[in-house]
Amino acid sequence: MDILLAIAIMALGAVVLGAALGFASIKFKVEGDPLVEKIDAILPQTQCGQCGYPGCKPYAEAIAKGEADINLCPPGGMEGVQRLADLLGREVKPLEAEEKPKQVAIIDENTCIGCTLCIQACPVDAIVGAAKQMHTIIAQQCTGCELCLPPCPVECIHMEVIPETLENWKWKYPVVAIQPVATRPSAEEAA
Amino acid sequence: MLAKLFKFYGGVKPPSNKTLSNQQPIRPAPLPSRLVVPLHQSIGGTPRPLVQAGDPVLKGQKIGEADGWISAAVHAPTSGTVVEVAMHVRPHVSGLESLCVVIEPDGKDEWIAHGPADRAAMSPADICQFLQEHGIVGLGGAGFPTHGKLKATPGVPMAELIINAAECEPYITCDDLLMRERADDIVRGTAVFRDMLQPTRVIIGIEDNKPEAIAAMQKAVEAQGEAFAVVPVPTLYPAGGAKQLIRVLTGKEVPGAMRSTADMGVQVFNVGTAYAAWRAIGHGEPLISRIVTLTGNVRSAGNVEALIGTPMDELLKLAEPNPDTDGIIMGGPMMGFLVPNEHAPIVKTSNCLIAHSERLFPPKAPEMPCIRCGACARACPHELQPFELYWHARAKDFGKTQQYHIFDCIECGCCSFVCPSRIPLVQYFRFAKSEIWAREKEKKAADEAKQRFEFKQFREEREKAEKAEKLAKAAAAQAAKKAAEAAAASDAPATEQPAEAAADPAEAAKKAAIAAAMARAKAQREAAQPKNTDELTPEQAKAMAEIEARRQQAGIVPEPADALPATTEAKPE
Amino acid sequence: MMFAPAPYLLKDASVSRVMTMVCLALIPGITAYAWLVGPAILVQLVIASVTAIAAEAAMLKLRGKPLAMFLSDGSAIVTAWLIALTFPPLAPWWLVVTGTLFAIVIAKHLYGGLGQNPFNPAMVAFAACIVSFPALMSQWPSVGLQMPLLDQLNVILGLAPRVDALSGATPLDAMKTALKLGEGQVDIAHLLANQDIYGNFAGRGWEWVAVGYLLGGLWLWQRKLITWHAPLAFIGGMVLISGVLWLYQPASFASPLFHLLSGGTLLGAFFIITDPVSGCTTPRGKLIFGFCAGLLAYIIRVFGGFPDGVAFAVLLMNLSAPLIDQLTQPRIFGMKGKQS
Amino acid sequence: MTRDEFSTIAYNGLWKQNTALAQLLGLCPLLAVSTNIVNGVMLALATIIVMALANVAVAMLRNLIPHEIRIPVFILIVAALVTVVDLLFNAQLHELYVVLGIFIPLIVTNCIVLARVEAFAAKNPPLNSTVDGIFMGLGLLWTLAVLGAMRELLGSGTLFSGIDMVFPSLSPIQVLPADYPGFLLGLLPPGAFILLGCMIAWKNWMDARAAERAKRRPPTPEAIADTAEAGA
Amino acid sequence: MTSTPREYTAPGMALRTAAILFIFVIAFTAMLSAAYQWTKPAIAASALAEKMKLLNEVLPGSDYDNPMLQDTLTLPPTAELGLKEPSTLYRARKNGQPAALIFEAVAPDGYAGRIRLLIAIRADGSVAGVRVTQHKETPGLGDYVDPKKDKNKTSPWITQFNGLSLASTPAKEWRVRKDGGRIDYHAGATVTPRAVTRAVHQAVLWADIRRDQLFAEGSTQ
Amino acid sequence: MSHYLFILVGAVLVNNVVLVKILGLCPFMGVSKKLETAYGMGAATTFVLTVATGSSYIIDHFLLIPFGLEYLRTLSFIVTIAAIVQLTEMVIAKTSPTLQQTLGIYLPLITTNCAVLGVPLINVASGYNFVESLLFGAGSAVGFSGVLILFAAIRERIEGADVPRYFRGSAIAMVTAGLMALAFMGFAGLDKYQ
Ligand SMILES: Cc1cc2nc3c(=O)[nH]c(=O)nc-3n(C[C@H](O)[C@H](O)[C@H](O)COP(=O)(O)O)c2cc1C
Ligand SMILES: Cc1cc2nc3c(=O)[nH]c(=O)nc-3n(C[C@H](O)[C@H](O)[C@H](O)COP(=O)(O)O)c2cc1C
Ligand SMILES: Cc1cc2nc3c(=O)[nH]c(=O)nc-3n(C[C@H](O)[C@H](O)[C@H](O)COP(=O)(O)O)c2cc1C
Ligand SMILES: Cc1cc2nc3c(=O)[nH]c(=O)nc-3n(C[C@H](O)[C@H](O)[C@H](O)CO)c2cc1C
Ligand code: SF4
Ligand code: SF4
Ligand code: SF4
Ligand code: SF4
Ligand code: FES
Repeated sequence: MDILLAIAIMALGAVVLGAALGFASIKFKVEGDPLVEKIDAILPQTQCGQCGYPGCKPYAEAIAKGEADINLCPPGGMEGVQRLADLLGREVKPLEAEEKPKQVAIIDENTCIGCTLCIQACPVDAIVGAAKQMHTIIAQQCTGCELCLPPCPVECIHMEVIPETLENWKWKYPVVAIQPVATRPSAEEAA
Repeated sequence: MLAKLFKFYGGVKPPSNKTLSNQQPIRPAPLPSRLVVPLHQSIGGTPRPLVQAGDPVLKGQKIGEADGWISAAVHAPTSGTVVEVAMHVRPHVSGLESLCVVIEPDGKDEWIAHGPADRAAMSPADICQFLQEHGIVGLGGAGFPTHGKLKATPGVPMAELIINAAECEPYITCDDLLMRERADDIVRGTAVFRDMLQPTRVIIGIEDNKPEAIAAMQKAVEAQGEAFAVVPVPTLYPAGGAKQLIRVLTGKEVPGAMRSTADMGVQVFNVGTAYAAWRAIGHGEPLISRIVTLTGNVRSAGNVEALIGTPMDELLKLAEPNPDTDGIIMGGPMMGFLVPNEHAPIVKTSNCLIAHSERLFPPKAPEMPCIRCGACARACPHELQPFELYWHARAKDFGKTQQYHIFDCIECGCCSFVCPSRIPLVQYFRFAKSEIWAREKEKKAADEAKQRFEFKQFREEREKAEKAEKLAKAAAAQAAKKAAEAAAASDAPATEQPAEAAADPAEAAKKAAIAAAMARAKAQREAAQPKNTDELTPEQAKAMAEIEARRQQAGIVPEPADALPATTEAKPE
Repeated sequence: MMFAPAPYLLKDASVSRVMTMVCLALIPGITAYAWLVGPAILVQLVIASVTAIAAEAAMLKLRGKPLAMFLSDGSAIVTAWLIALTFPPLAPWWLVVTGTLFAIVIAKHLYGGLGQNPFNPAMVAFAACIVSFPALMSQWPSVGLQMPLLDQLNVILGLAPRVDALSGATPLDAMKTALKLGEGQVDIAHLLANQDIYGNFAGRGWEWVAVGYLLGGLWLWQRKLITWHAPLAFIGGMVLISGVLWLYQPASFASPLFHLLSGGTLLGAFFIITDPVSGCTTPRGKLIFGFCAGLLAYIIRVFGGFPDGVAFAVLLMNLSAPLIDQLTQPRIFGMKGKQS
Repeated sequence: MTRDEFSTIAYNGLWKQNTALAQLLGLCPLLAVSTNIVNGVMLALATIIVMALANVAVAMLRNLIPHEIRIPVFILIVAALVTVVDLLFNAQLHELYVVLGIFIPLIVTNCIVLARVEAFAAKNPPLNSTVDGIFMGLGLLWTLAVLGAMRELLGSGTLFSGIDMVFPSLSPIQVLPADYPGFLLGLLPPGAFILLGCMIAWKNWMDARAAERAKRRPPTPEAIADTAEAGA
Repeated sequence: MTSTPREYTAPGMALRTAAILFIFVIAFTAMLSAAYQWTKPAIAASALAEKMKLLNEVLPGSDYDNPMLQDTLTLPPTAELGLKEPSTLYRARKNGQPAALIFEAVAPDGYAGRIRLLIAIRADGSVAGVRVTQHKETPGLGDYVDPKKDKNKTSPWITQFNGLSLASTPAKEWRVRKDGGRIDYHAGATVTPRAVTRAVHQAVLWADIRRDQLFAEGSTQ
Repeated sequence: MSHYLFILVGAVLVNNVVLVKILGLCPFMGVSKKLETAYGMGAATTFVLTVATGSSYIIDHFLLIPFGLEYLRTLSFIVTIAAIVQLTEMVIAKTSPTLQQTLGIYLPLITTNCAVLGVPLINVASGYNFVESLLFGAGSAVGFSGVLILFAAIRERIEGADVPRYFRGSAIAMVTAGLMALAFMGFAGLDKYQ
């Protein structure tokens, strides 16, 4: 008898709550995910695919879905991992790959045969030129993703570290500190 | 005299050490063996070189053309020959190089033709242009082109014109000496600024540790019958900071975010700037020399009038540095920097060279952690919380530093001066600021990259669609044609592939068909081959044209690059 | 290449000098203390200092930090002295050692050492010990106890038994207990009349120790090592709440003067509330910090479970300090009168 | 389930993804009942039972549960299991039941249970899920036991106090001398937090050391294959 | 993830989820209820055992032979005993004769709040036993009044009350030694024993004047 | 009246859910890295906890007790709370994007906050009436949010500290929580006036 009573009361509750939830899930359905936008905004938009996704946006979507880790984007660096961790409240993890200095691609003018293959490869249209014409890379637009390197049949593209000039010179982190300073863990430290 | 002075928060009183160098009159510096004149000497665009290696130049001849409105011309400091226009080290903390005109003086110091401006015939805009052409920039430190400051903000009446003669940094006495010796020209220059800005009041603020300069200025003002107020202000570093001086003299506080003090109806010029402006207006002399204090670990400290471009080590020799000198500080001990390369030339903003030695400036004890004692906050004239800024800058949490107003910091160094833990606070702030700027740049680049990426994706989609359409069309056309051919040569056995039917009797028809197919194929290939030469910006087009030209020269491309699209011809600006 | 950033001129100040001055400022109070209870307190100061230096050295070594530089900064000594001064003077040596270790190792070095600890190390030590060893931590020698150094030493080292006379209560605790026992029949005036315990105005002799701290504190203020905000607000908070309750029921609540001069009020006001590292740093923040600490200290000492509330009040405010600091950022230059 | 799968799950549960030290979940019971080993271990056992059963149940039923009411149903399952365990404790180990108090019913909200159910059982077959539940629980168990031992030792100098509630014939061990004054802080909440903090630091240290060693050793072929797989 | 990609209307979905939740709830409630029914006797038994154990701590089992748990009275909130809520009083009898009263009392003025006591008073007015059932006294300091925490296991502090009666102990001796009574205390922690002593004394006084009446009243079930 | 005040203040300070009762630690540790998120979590928890105490009281008094089904407490409380939380979340997500940002994303986390079940169970154990239950619930919620926010502010500061390597992150956070708990022990004994 007791059992039946218990079941009856609980079942009553279940029906009410279940109905309410089911109803609400349709009535209050929301589309889209603002989180993806936020994650995408942090990614460097290099579109290099080193994260294993076909671009920054897909990677952002994967992170938002919880499928991808936050430490897969080498161009974003530790900095990016840190900001993703802050946004998502996850633990900071060391980057999967090593951080590289910023680079740009340079096409050797004298070797280029104008095959246009690099144009197709460059995700951000940083290469100009047309068929049979020498191609050139607009340094300001090149994100240094290296995607144009493999397709070039004559290997006329190489990467160069952007040199320090007065325009991009930055004040360095104070060096007089004797005491090793704690900052957010850098890749090699956290490893 | 003004009745009331105001106070600014904070500030420090480092030992001033000015008597070291203000005992002797200004000496002219001898002509150096070589002058290295950097083109970039003021805030804003880098002037474009007007001379080439081998060109002879005269003293005062323009060698760099102002690039844009915020920029000022650069002139040859003496007559001679241009040895090269090349990268040379600049007086900059980075020790990096920038484009300089190197001149070998011929010793004649021969002036180019010059003369006073005809002010009566000139509109304010003309005067501005005149000053720009004569390379007048602020000599108080930042080097902002002076003509850019000679306009009141629309809608804000210009209340005060302030001549900054505070010279609050220890050691420096160049403004002091300038006022003692050339007060008349300063007052005349001030009058020029007054005429341009039409302020209600003109105030010349001088720190009260320079009684001779105050007297000289007062005399000059009276002599010229001007109504300028010469106001002694209490000696307290950094009273010479524009915002602090404005606060002391007028009680106004210029918010850090405000771009120009003119928005508050005040404009500030350094005395040296006023002097240089008068030399230009009254005599037609461009800014090619300045007063430089040589002091520190030297035997005969004093001020010299030196040509822009004089190598620092050569200049400092005039003051006979002691043998234990181990570096040169350009600027004052509070805000200046140890120049990484002592051969670097002096520039328009080099007001002081201090011979550095460990005796004079003992090496800093190692940095200790901040104990949050708050001394820095009590010293900060901008009422910031330097230890909070430091805490977050150290942890590279730049968002937080901005929350604590890092961009209101004027890098005066008061906080570092008082810190018992000897933390190089300013250094941390500069680091944070430049990281933030770099980051903003990167962000912008990322946004642009994203846009271009999305556009490319869109374009590829479109091209794919177009190609598919074309193929479909072509296939249909071919089918139709085949049908027609089959009908035309109904006697001949129908062949699937024209190429295989080599022995076909209808040779002519076939040849035509093959040609047509090849043309189609070519068209297809071309359609499929992406071009990236639409929608180029003028610079890109220019760069491409240049490269193409080089390639042609090198004989890589047989025919002229007529394939370049029309946009190439777009005028560069 | 040599590169040192500006400014090249530095004021002649250092952390070790700051800490030395704090120690100097404690001397008047310590002198009065030693006069009151005998040399035991000096022994405790030595025990705490040695422990603190040893612990500091060990932690620096473990963490790979320069030893000489940090050992000479003197902050460990300040912590050690404050621990010794807040613990009962005849507490066994291991109690002081445990407290000091806890302060230096856990409260200070786990956070990175000097300048980075969010909680006041000395007060962490006090709180940890009083909740762990409440009996020992509330045994104060009966006043007027005259005991030669050797005997005191023996007690501290555990070589002599802890006789009842050693385990009195502080005036504060005695009063709390007495009031509870009397359940409204005893009144304050009557209690205070007992000069054996309460001396001239706030616990026989203890008031003079408090006056010593006051002098040292004023000197610190005069030398600009501390600002007036926190101490004044702390005293203000304490006086306000004790004054209101005293006026409301003079029979069961002691006067503000009593509260000012008993327990750790003045030591707290000038040396503990003012700890720059764990306290608030903005002027308004310091006022809030001090005032709330004053209120809390009173509430805990009068209504709560511990003989004095200063330590817990300080810790409670320590944990609020980062938030208070964020919420009380001063207007910066050029923002006066504007909503920023 | 392969052996590899098994050892991964075990390693994850016991160490790498240890609920208390790595995931920081299920902290309340961990800190509240770890005043001695016995309490801690008994609560951990209860949690293991619940977790294992819940994981089985969810893994078996996962395809029947619509997304919208996923959470309520999971919670329902867990809550029912917890109540059963609660009843069992009440019936069989009444004294312990009184000591553990509300922390038995609170296994329901113990984030580990739900987190595991969400993260693992809802995506994996029943056998793996059960093993996962058990090892997650074992991870909790040893953490609780160590923490309990430390607190007991520090606070009162004993071990296994309260063992008589489970095995009436046994009695606690006095480890430290009887006149050990007892650093009570160990038994109080602050001590629990601080000691757990030290345990986490200890895990970080162990992990760092292991990583260091792995770096120094030339990578084994399997390791290379592993990373390649991870990269793929 | 639902396996069905079908689109639902709101009421349709409501029905569906309600039904599924309904089924789950029925299943698990049934399981739970079964478990409850199954453990119910055992739980009741252990609750009983616990109670008896506590009662036997204050009054040895050999001192009575009646089913004490059935021979109870419900006391109204009683100020003299410090009780603010109704409580149960047990009556022990041996061979039909009144043996002892067992009831709760509260010492309101412990160091950290109320201390709950269970007190047994024999028919002759002497204390048979006292136990602290609930307190918040400082661990390691004031908690020795609870024999489980008392370091002295052979004769815990609380057993001092055994055998005391109004007759044997004059009123001024119902105090801790420090206040001139005969009850021991630990130096440095007098507040707690003082509170307990006072509460026990009150309880003895309270029981003394109504002992017969309490034994006589009709037993409540 | 003062009795109610004591319950409220007592729940906030003396019997603080997190630091004294040791409940709700997972979100306390997990959502305290940033002050901003701590505010959000605090608000969300305050809401849910208050609703949870109210609804639990009603279920207990009108369904479970009359029918002698006390053993279903855990089950019925938590399922109801979970459902209410989910409902609220859906409604917020749809109706107010701003509220969703500040509150919504935290709601799902709350079902695994043991305070949400613990507080109603404590209410039952303490025999509180409806108003008392609500006050205790609200007080606990305020106590939770308060220490969460303070903790977040401290953690933001510690982020910049030179914490020894192995203690960085959650270990030092745990130690900090311990010292906070130590500070809160100062309130011990204040509730004896209740
Ligand atoms: C820059 C460039 C210049 C070329 N110039 C000629 C040319 O002058 N004559 C020619 O027959 N093929 C020329 N080619 C075509 C290639 O040598 C090659 O014949 C062609 O890529 C083969 O065609 P397919 O890729 O469509 O199979 C040129 C290709 C490139 C990339
Ligand atoms: C900390 C600090 C101190 C300064 N001291 C002086 C000074 O002593 N004399 C001066 O003319 N300018 C000084 N300046 C530069 C002024 O702020 C301001 O830029 C200058 O007076 C503007 O005049 P100008 O454009 O003619 O250089 C200082 C700036 C700062 C930030
Ligand atoms: C933190 C703390 C907790 C205390 N707890 C108790 C307690 O639980 N029971 C008690 O009797 N005294 C306790 N005391 C001691 C009392 O405050 C008081 O000093 C003592 O009871 C007076 O005893 P005496 O007269 O033997 O010195 C405690 C003291 C402190 C500092
Ligand atoms: C004015 C002043 C007060 C101080 N007060 C304390 C204190 O109360 N407790 C303490 O441990 N250290 C104190 N110190 C020393 C130092 O700040 C402390 O050890 C740091 O917290 C260690 O990081 C004080 C230092 C100064 C300058
Ligand atoms: S690795 Fe980074 S930059 Fe490259 S595509 Fe992925 S997210 Fe974009
Ligand atoms: S030019 Fe090459 S390296 Fe640069 S963005 Fe394009 S593909 Fe990447
Ligand atoms: S350098 Fe910046 S922070 Fe330091 S005192 Fe000057 S303005 Fe303030
Ligand atoms: S002066 Fe130095 S030590 Fe003092 S608060 Fe500022 S930065 Fe910290
Ligand atoms: S166990 Fe309590 S919140 Fe997770």
